[in-house]
Amino acid sequence: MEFSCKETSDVLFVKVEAERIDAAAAISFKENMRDITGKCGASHVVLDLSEVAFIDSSGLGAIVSVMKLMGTTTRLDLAGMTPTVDKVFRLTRMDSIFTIYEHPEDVEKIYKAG
Amino acid sequence: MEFSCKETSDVLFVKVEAERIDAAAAISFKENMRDITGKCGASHVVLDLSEVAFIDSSGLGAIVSVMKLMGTTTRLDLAGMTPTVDKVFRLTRMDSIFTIYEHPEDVEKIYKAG
Amino acid sequence: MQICETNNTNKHQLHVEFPSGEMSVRQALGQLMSVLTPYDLSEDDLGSVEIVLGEVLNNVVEHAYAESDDGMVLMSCTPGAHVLRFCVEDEGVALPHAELPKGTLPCMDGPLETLPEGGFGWYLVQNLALDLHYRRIGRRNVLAFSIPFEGNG
Amino acid sequence: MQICETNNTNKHQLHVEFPSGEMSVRQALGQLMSVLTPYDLSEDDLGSVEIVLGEVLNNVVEHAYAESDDGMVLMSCTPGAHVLRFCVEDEGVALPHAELPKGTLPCMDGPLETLPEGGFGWYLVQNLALDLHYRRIGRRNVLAFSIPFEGNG
Ligand SMILES: Nc1ncnc2c1ncn2[C@@H]1O[C@H](COP(=O)(O)OP(=O)(O)O)[C@@H](O)[C@H]1O
Ligand SMILES: Nc1ncnc2c1ncn2[C@@H]1O[C@H](COP(=O)(O)OP(=O)(O)O)[C@@H](O)[C@H]1O
Repeated sequence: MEFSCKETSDVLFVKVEAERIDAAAAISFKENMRDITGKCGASHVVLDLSEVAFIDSSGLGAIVSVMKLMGTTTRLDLAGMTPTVDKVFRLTRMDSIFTIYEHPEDVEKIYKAG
Repeated sequence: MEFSCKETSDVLFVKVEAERIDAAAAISFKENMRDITGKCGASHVVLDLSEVAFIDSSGLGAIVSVMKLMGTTTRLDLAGMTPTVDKVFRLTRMDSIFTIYEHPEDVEKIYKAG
Repeated sequence: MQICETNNTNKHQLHVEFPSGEMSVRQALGQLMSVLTPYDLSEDDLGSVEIVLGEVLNNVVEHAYAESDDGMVLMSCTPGAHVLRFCVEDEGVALPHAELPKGTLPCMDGPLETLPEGGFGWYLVQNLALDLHYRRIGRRNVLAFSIPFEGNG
Repeated sequence: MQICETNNTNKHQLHVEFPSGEMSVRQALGQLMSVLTPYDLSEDDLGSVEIVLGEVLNNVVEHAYAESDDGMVLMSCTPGAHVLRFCVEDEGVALPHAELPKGTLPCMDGPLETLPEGGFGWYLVQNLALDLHYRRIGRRNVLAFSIPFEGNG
């Protein structure tokens, strides 16, 4: 599974460069995310899902698992939900667990404002 | 079935505005072509197949039938064969029965040259 | 393997039969989605279909065949005017108690460490599909359900 | 209707079952073409598949069911490494003499009025397909054949 990362002083942006986070991709997603977030000590990670057209319950579980691994000291937000991904988060109420931005850049506005 | 026509002093160009000349379209093709070629007294008709991605044996039969209806005084040439249409004409040797131009405009060059 | 719903004899039906495995499910789902293009499904409808079938087929791979990859899975779809009727068959282990799981949403109001990482699958299926029926027939699991669609009009 | 080639139990298989009719054939062909996208077929390979299946399926509609539109047609495809194996079933009239037509090209060297307007169908099938087998099984016609493909590589 491919990712692209961009770090600002405040936030690590991780973009998933894959069309699907499904059962076939969930383990690879989890391992990669653990490596990426483990390496850099960022305290705020934004997962950009704008390239992801589909997620299933295994993928959803993998995202939750990554958030749990990061612990309470690091924050994981989501951004760029495509329609079907958004639907899965809404139906499972997972949209209430995560802070979700429309675009990854919206996060920076918040830092600038605050 | 849709067609678009263009007449020059020498030639009537008839472009088939459909993706398929198959069994479901063969009768409509034949009837329309009979009307179109009957109405104008052109002695040279060029059938532009550049929009047609697929033809089957019924469609092939319909083109032969149109040519026969037009009789020996009117000439029917073909132009703009797409790969699968070309394949059907080659395999059935029908490419030896018709004069086939790569582009419809190539017909005019011949009139200008001669 | 037999084809489900053979009584629908006058309807257009699509079937994909494939060996168990997560990559096979991905391919079969892709084929299902592409084969639905002639019908008037909206983006949202297609999303529901992909979500439900993804859960059902991956359940077969993970639970009925428990990761062994020599079982076959048969997915059938019969498109109607406003609904797609599906049937999924496998020759694996039966559902627990040979009945449909409740499909309730796992509890999510505890602290971070207790957040559920699974158990959403049947909930999504129950939420998006109608007329869900499960039968164990001999050595086969037969799951039938419908997904209504709105279309673009 | 039964599925042809049930012995291929470990392979990915695609089936489209549809009521007889020229528009149904068009739709089923479109679905077959779209379902083949995961395989490595070139444009030319896809052309061969569409030509052969178009002829075979329209023969069923025009001859086996003779334009009556309440018969069902079953098309099955099993993709292999360099070949697609097909099977087409119907419950209509048997082939003349219950055997495959020769599929020779009609004569074309007479004058304009004698040019053939039909009879190309079986020729195209014989030319592009391999291992063509026809069997009358009870009240069913079962036609099986392979179409090799080159791919894009
Ligand atoms: N086809 C099946 N055969 C056997 N058990 C199944 C089957 N499908 C689902 N199950 C059961 O359903 C549960 C899966 O529920 P699900 O909501 O999809 O959650 P998960 O995310 O853990 O897959 C499993 O605990 C399993 O016992
Ligand atoms: N499924 C079938 N059942 C009965 N007869 C068939 C069937 N398919 C083809 N035929 C026979 O094959 C002939 C069709 O040959 P074909 O080469 O396709 O030419 P055409 O262009 O006339 O359809 C018909 O004359 C018919 O007798």
